[in-house]
Amino acid sequence: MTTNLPLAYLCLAAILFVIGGVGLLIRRNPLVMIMCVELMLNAVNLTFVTFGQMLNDISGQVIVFFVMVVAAAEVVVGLALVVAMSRRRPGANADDLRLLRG
Amino acid sequence: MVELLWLIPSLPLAGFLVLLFLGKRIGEPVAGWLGTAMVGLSFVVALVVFAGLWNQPEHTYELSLFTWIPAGSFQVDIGFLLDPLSMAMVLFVTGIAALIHLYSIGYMHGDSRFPRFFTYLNLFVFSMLMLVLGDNLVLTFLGWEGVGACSYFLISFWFEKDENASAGKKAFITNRVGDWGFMVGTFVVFFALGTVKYTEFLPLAPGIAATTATFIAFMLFIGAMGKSAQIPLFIWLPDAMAGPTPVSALIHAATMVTAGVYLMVRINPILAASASWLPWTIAIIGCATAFIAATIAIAQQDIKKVLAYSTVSQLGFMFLAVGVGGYSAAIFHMITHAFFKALMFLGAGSVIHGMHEEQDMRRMGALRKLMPVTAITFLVGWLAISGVPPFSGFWSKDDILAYALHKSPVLYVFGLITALMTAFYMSRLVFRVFYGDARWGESADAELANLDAHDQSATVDHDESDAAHAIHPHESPRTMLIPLVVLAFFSAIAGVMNLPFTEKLEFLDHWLEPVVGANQAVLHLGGGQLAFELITSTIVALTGIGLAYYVYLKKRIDARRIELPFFANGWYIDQGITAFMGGIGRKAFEMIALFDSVVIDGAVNGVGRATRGGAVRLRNVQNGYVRWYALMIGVGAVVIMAFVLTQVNF
Amino acid sequence: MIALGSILAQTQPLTDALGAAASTSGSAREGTVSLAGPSVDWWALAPMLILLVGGLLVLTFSSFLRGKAPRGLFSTVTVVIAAAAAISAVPLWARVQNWSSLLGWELSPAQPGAFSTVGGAVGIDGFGIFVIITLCAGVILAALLANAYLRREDMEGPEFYVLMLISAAGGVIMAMSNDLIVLFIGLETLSIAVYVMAGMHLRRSQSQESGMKYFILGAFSSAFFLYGIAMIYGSTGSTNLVEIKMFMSQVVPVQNGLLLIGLGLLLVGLAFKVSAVPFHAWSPDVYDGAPTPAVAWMAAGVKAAAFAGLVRIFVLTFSNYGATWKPMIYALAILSMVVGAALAIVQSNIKRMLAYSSISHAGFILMAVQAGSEQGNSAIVFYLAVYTFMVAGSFGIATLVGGRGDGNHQLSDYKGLSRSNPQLAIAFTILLLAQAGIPFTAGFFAKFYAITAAVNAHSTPLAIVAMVSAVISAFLYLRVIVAMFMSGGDDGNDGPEPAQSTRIRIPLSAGIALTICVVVTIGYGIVPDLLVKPARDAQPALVQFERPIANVSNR
Amino acid sequence: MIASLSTSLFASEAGSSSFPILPALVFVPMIGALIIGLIPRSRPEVARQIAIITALTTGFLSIALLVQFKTGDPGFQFVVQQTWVSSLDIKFFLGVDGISLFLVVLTGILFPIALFAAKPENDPKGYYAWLTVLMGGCMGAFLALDLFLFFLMFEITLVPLYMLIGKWGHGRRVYAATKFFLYTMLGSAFMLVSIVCLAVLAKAGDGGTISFDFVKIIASDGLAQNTARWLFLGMAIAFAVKVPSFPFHTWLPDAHTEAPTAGSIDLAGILLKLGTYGFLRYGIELFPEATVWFAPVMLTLGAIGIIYGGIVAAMQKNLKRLVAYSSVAHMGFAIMGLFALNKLGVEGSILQMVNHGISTGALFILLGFLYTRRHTYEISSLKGIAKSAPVFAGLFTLVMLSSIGLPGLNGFVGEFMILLGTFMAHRWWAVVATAGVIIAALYLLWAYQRVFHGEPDEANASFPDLNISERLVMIPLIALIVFLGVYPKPVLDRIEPSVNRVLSRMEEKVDRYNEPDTQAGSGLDLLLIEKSRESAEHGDHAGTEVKK
Repeated sequence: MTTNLPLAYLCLAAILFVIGGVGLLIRRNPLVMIMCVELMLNAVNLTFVTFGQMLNDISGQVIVFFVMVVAAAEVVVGLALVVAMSRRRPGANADDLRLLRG
Repeated sequence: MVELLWLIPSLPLAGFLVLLFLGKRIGEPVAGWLGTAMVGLSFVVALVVFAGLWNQPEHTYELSLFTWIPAGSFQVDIGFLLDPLSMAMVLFVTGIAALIHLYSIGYMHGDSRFPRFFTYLNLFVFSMLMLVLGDNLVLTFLGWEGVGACSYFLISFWFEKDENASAGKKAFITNRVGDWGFMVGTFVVFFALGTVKYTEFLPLAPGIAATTATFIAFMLFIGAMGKSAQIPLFIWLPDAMAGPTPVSALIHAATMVTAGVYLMVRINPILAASASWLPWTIAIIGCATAFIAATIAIAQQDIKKVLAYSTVSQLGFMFLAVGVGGYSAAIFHMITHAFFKALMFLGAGSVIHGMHEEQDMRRMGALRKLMPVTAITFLVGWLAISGVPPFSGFWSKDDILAYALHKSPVLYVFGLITALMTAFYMSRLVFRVFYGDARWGESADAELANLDAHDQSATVDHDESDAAHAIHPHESPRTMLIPLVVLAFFSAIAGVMNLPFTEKLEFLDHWLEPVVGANQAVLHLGGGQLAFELITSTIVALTGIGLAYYVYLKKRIDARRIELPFFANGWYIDQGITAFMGGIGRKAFEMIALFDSVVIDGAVNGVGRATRGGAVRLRNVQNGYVRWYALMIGVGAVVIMAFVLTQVNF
Repeated sequence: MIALGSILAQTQPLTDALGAAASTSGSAREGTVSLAGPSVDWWALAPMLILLVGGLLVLTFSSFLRGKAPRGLFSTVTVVIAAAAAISAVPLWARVQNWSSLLGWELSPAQPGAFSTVGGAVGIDGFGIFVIITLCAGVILAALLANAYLRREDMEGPEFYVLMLISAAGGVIMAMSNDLIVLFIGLETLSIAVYVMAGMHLRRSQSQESGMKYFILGAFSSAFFLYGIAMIYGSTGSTNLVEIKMFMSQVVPVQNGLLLIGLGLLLVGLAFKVSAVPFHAWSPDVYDGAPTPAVAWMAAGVKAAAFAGLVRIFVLTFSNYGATWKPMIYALAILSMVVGAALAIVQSNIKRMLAYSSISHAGFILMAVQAGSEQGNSAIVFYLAVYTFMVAGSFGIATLVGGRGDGNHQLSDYKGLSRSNPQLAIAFTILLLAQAGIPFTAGFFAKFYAITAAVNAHSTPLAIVAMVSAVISAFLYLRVIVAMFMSGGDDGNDGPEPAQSTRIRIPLSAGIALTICVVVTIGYGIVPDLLVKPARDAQPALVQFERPIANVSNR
Repeated sequence: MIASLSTSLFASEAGSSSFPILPALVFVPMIGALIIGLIPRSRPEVARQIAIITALTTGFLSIALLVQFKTGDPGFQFVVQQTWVSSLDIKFFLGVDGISLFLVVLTGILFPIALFAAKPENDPKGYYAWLTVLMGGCMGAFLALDLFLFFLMFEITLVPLYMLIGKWGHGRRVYAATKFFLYTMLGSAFMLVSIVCLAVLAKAGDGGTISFDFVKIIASDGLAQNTARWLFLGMAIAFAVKVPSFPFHTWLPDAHTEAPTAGSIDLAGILLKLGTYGFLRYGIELFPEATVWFAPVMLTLGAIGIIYGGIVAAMQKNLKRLVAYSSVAHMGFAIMGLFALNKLGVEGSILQMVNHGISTGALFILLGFLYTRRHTYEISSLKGIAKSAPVFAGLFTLVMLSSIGLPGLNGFVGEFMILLGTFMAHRWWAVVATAGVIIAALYLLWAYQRVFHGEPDEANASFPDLNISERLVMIPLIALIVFLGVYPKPVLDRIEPSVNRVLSRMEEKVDRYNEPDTQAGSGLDLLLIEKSRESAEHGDHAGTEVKK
C-alpha cells in the first residue's frame, strides 16, 4: 500500500502542518494562534483526503467533515475565550498570560 | 559442711539487697553493723567450709546452682569451684573484708551516705567472691566486672568533687581496656577448647598448640594487667585513692587488684603450655612495674599515693612471681600483702581521720604519741613490707626473689633494688608521719609555700589549708583500732604459712599443690643458697631503712635529690596517656563526630537539598509562557518521532 | 464503509434521516441498496446517551426556570444523571462478564462477553465499563463539590453541570471507542467542554488564563493526535481498531514508517491529555487557575478517559508493537514520576502541588500501561478508580479552604487547620497519605498493583524509580500535614495563632462528597478485594463487529 | 515440599488455643485507637484511660501468649490464616515462633510503660490514639507471616511515629520527623520492590498465582543465586535503614532527640527491632545463600556501627542524642550477631534486641523524667544531679550499667553471646567489636559524670527526686534488667528451637557453607586450624557448629 504514496500531497500537508505548528510557537496574538491550529487541522484534512484517494476509500473524505466540525467547535470556544480575555485585558497577547507559572 | 559454700557469696548479697532497699531506713550505725555482720558471717562460713574441704578428694568441691547462659554447646552455669586456690582467696577476702567493714563503721561515721557505703561494700564482697569462686571464665568475668563497678562506685563515692568522679571513671574505663583482653581470651578458650569451665578446659591445656595457648594467656594477661594495675594500665590505681580510705584498703590494695594475679595463677596450665616468651613478658612487665612504681612512690607527698604506688609495686612483684613460675609465691605474697597493705591503708586512714582529712605528709609528723595504737600497728606493717625478718613480708618477698633468681639473675637484681626502694620509701613515710617534728601546726604553711615553689606536683589544696590550721590530731575510735590490731598481728606472723626452711613448713605450697603443683617451677634451694638469699634480703631491707633514716630524720642528705620531679610525676606516664587521650584521641573522636555530622548526615541532607535544588531549577521551565509550553510539546513530539524513526528499518 | 455509517448514527442520532436517504435503512428497497445501515445496540450506548442527553436537557430546561433555581437543584439533577448513567452500565457489565443473574434477575445475554456495536465503532468491554463508572463517580463527586462552590462564587447556573456532563459523555465515548475517529471525537467533546470549565470563573484572571492556555495547548496537541490518526489510516487503510489489528496481523509491520510515526503522534496527543512529562506543562497552570471543582473533575475524569484511550490504542491494538511504544512509555513514566514529584515539593500552592503530584500519579499509571499485560490493565483501572476518589477529595478540601474568591490555596492557608477544622484536617491527611501510598489506604494498593504489574513485566528498574519518586512526593504530602498539624514549625512551641483560625463551614453536599472519598479511600485500603476483583475482570477487548445483515459490500 | 515444610513449621496445631490471641494483639490496639479517635476532644482523661486499658490489655495478652507458648517447638504457633485479598493471595497470616515471641512481649510491656511514663503537653487525644495505633502496627509487623502484611505493618508504623515526633516533639521536630519518615520510607521502597519481585518469582516457581505467603515462598525453591542476592539487597536496605545500621543511621539521632519521651521509648525499644527482626525473618530465612554472601559486608557494617556509634556518642552534647548513638552501637551488635550465622550469634542477637529494648527504653524514660524537670537535654546545663536526686541517679546508674553490658545485668548476656558467636565465625570482626565495650563505658560514664557528679549548681540543686508513680513505672524494667541478666535461660530456651530451624535450613540450602574458616593470611587462623585438628578428638568441639 505504501508503494504508490502520493508524496507530493503528503509533503504539502506535512509542510502545512509544520507551518501551523511553528506559527503557533512564534506568534503571540491569540487569534493568530487559533488560526495556526486551524491550519494544522486542515493540513491533517489534506492528509486524510490524500490517503482516502490513495486507498480508494471514502472514509478518508468523510473523516474530513468530522474534523471540520470539531475544528469549528474548537474555534467557537477559542474565540469565546479570546473575547473574554480581551474584555478584561484589552490588547493582551499570549505572552501576557503569565499569572500562572512555577 | 562444704555444702554451705553457697552461703559464702549469698550472705554479702543478702546484705547488699537489704541495704539497697532499706539502707536509708535502717540508718547510720545499724546499716554498718549489718553489712559487717554479713561479711563476718561469710568469713565464719568460709572457715567452716574450709574445715569441710579437708575431707574432699583433692581438696576440691564443685557446686552448680543453675544454668546461667545456655546456648547450644555454650553452657555457662552459675557454679562454684572450691579448690585450695579459691579457698585461700575466699578466706583472706572475707576475713579482711570483715575487718575493713568494721573499720568503716568508725571511719564513715557521720557521712551522709553512710548506708550506701556499706551497700557498695557488700556488693563488692559478693562480686569478689564470685570472681574467685566462679567455676568458669564467664562467671569469673561477672565477678571481675562486678568488682570493677563497685570500685567505680566507691572511688567516686564522694562524687561532689570532680576529681573523685573522674578517678572512678578512669578506673572503670582503664579496667575495661583490660576486659577487652579478658573477653577475647574467653572467646579463644571457647573456640579452641569448646568450654569455658575451668575444670574442663584446664586439663586440656597441655594438649593445645603453643600458639593458641600463648594467645589465650596473652589476652587474659591483658585483662589481668588492667585489673591488677600493671604497666601501662596502672594509671588508674593511684587516682583511685580518691575514694574513702577503707575502700583503698579493701579494694585497691588487698583484694580486687589481686584478681589479676589470681586469674594468672588459675590458668597456670595454659601459661605452662604457651610459648616461652610469654612468661618472660609477664615477668618483665611485673618487674618493671615493681621497679617503676617504687621509684614513683619515693617522690610522693600524699600518704595514700605512696601506699598506692607501693601497691602497684607489690603487684608487680606478684606478677614477677607468676612470670617466673612461682605461683604459690605469688599467692603467698598476695596474702601477706593483703594483710600489711590493708593494715597500712587503714592506718593511713586513721591518720587522715585523726588529721581531719589531711593527706599531705608534709603537714604531718610526730603523730606517734598522739595516735599510739595507729602508730604501733603501722610500724608492724612497715616492717613487714620493708622485708624485715621475721615479719610476713620478708618471707613472701624472699620467696618471689628466690624464684626470680632461679629464672634469671637480672630479674633478681631488679627485685632486690625494688625491695631496697620499698624499704626506703616506706621508712620515709613512717618517719615523716610518725616521727620528726609536728608540722601540722601554723608553721607548716610557710615551709609548704617554699616547697611548692620547687615542686609543682604537690597536691595541696590551698582552700583547705585554712581549715588545717585548727588541726588537733586524735586517736581513732575503737571500731577502727580493732581491725588495725588484728591485721598487725597477722602481718607479723603470716610468714609462718610458708617458711622456706623445710618442706614441711611450706604449708601454702602443699595446700596449693593440686592447683599449681604441676606447673610450678621447681626450686631446690640448698641451705647455703637459702641463707644467702635471706641474708641479702635482710641487708637490703635494713639498708633502705637506714638510708631513709639519714635522709628524713637526720637530714644528712637533701630529700630533693632523691625525690626527683620525674619520679614525682610518675615518669610522666599518666600525663602522657592523658595528653594523648585528651589531645590526639579526643581530636580523632571529634573528627569522627564531625565526619558523622558533615559527611554522613550531610549526604542525607544533601540528597534532600539536591532534590529540592534541582526542582527549583526545573521550576524555571514552567515559566508561564504558553508558547514555551507549546514548544515543549513540539520538542517532545520531535523526540518521539526521532525515536520512532530509529525503529523503522527502511 | 460500515464504520463511518455507524459513526454517523452514533454521534448524531438525529441523522437517521440522512442515513435513510443514503442507504435506506430499515426496510430495504429492492435494487437500490448497497450500503447497510448500522445496527445500534442502544443499551450499549445508554451511559453515553444519558449523560449527553441529560446534559442537554438540563441546559434546555434551565432556560425555562424563572429567577433563581432552587439551591442544589442542578447539582442534584447532575448527580442523578450521572448515577443513572453508572447504573445503566451495570447490566452491560453483567453481560460482558457473563453473569447469570443480576440482583435476582435472570440474565441470558444473547452474546455474552465483550461485544461491539454501532457497526464496530463502539466496543463494549469490561475495561470501558469500568472507566465509564469511574467517570460517573467523578461527575458525581465534582457535582457535589461544585454546588456550594458555585453559590459561593456567584456562578450559579446550569452551565457548569452541563459542561461537565457533556465532557463526561465525551469521556465515555473515548472509553468505549473502537475506532480512532470515535476516539478523537470523544476526546474533543471532552476537551472542549473542559476548556470552557477551566475558564469559567470570569472574575478571576487566573481562571481565564488557565482556560486560554489549556485551549491553545489542547488544540495544538489535538492536531498532533489527529495527524497521527491520519498516518495510521494511511498506512493501514482503516481507522477501526479491530481492522488495524487485523491488518497488522496479516502483514509484517515493522518497516512501516508511516504507521510508526502515526503511533508516535497518537502518543503525543494522549500523553498531553494524561499530562505526562514533557507534555505536562499545561496542567499545573490549568489546575492552579481553574475553578477548583472543575479541577477535581479534570484530574479525575479527563485523566481516566485519556488513559482509556491510551490502553485501547497501545495495549490493545498495537500490542505487537510493544518494542516500539513500550520504551517511549517507559521514558514518559520515569520522567513523569520523577519530575512530577520533584516539582511538587517546591510548590507553595496546594493546587499546583496537587497538579504536580497528579503528574507523578500519571507516571505510575503509565508504568502500568507500560506493562502491557492483563495485570497492568487491572492496575490501571484500579489506580484510576482510586485516584478519582483521592484527588476529588483533595480538591474538594482545597475548594473549601480556598474560600470566597477561590484564592486561599497557599500552604500557609492550611496552618492550624487541625485546630479550627479537625475533621477537614483528618480527612485531608487520610487523602494525602493515600496519595503518598501509605498502607491501609486505597492509594497504597493502587501503587502496589502498578508496581506488581511492572515487575511482572520485567520492568523492575521502573518499579524502583517509581518507589523512589513516591518517597520524594511523600515529602510534599508531609509538608501539607505539617502545616495542618504542626503549625508551630520547628521552634518547639505552637507559635502564634495560625492563619486558619476561623472555622470553615462545610456545606452538606461537599461534606457528603468528602465522606464518600474518605470512606472509599480507607475502605478499599482495608478491603481491596472489593475493587481488585472488578478491576481484574475489567479487561479490554477488541471484538470484531458481528454484522447482523449479511449483504454488505464495499463500494 | 510445601506440605512437609508446613508440617515442620506448624508442628503444633495443638498449641493454638481457641481464643484468637494473635489477631487480638493486633486489633485490640487498633480498635482502642479508633475509640479514642471518637472521644470528644474535651475529654482527654477518658482518652488516656482508654489508651491505658488498651495497652494493658494488649500487654496482658502478650504475657498470656508467653505463658501459653510451647517451649520446645521450633515452628510457628497460634497460627491464624485468613484470606484477605484473594486476588493477590494476600493473607491475614499471623503466627509466632521463638524469634518473634519476645519481641511481641517486649512490645506488650514497653507500650503501657511508655504510656505511664510520659504525658503529652497538648492535645492528648491524638497522642494516645497515635500511640495505640503504633502499638498495633508493631504487633502486626512482628506477628505477620505474609510478606505483604508485614510490609503493610512495617510501613504503617511510620505514620503514628511521624505524628508523635512532629506534633508532640520538641526542638526541630518537624525536620526530624520528616527526615525519619522519608528516610525510612525510602528504605522500604526497595523492600516493596523486592517483595513484589519475590512474590512474582514465587509464582513463576510453582506456576500458580502470585503469592506473598512466607511459608510458601520459603518452600518454593526457585530463586536463582543472582536474583536472590538482588532481592536480599533490596530487603537489606530497608532493614539497614530501620535498624539503623551504619551508614544509614543519621535519621535516628534527630528523631530520638526531638521525639517526645514515649516516642523515643517506642522508637528505640521496638521500632528499631523491626529492622533486625526483618533481617532475620525476611533476610536470613528467606535468602540463605545471599545472606552468606552478604554476611561479611553486614558484619563489617555491624562492627563499624559498634565502634563508630560509640565514638560519635561520646562526642555528643545532648544526652538524648548520646543515647541515640548508643543505639547505633547496640544495634550494631545485633546485626553482627545475626550475620555470624551461628546459634550463639543469632540467639544472642535476639536477646540483644530484647535487652536493648528494655535498657534503652528505660534510659529514655529516665531522660523523660529529666526533661520534665529541667526542660533540657544539654549535658552542659546539668550537673550534680546525683546529690539532689539519689534515687533517680541510682536507677540511671543501673540502667546505664546494663547498657554498658555489665555481667549480671541483661545487656551482657546478649552482647557476650554475639561476640562469642561472631568470634566463632569471623574472629577478627569480633576482636574489633569487643573494643566497643570499652567505648560504651567511655561515653556513658563520661556523660554520667558530667550530668550526675559534681556539686549541683542552683538549677540542679532543686532537682526533685522521682516520685512514687515514677518509681513504679521503672520497676518492671528494672526487674527485667536484673532478671534477664541473672537468669536468661527461660528466654533462650524459647528462642533456641526456632533459631535452630532457621540455621538448619540455611545449612541445607547453602551447600558450600565453608567460608568462615577460610580467611587465609592471619597467623591465628593457621594456628587455630592446626589446633582444631588436635582437639577434634575432644568431642564436643564448639567449632563444629560452624565448620561442620
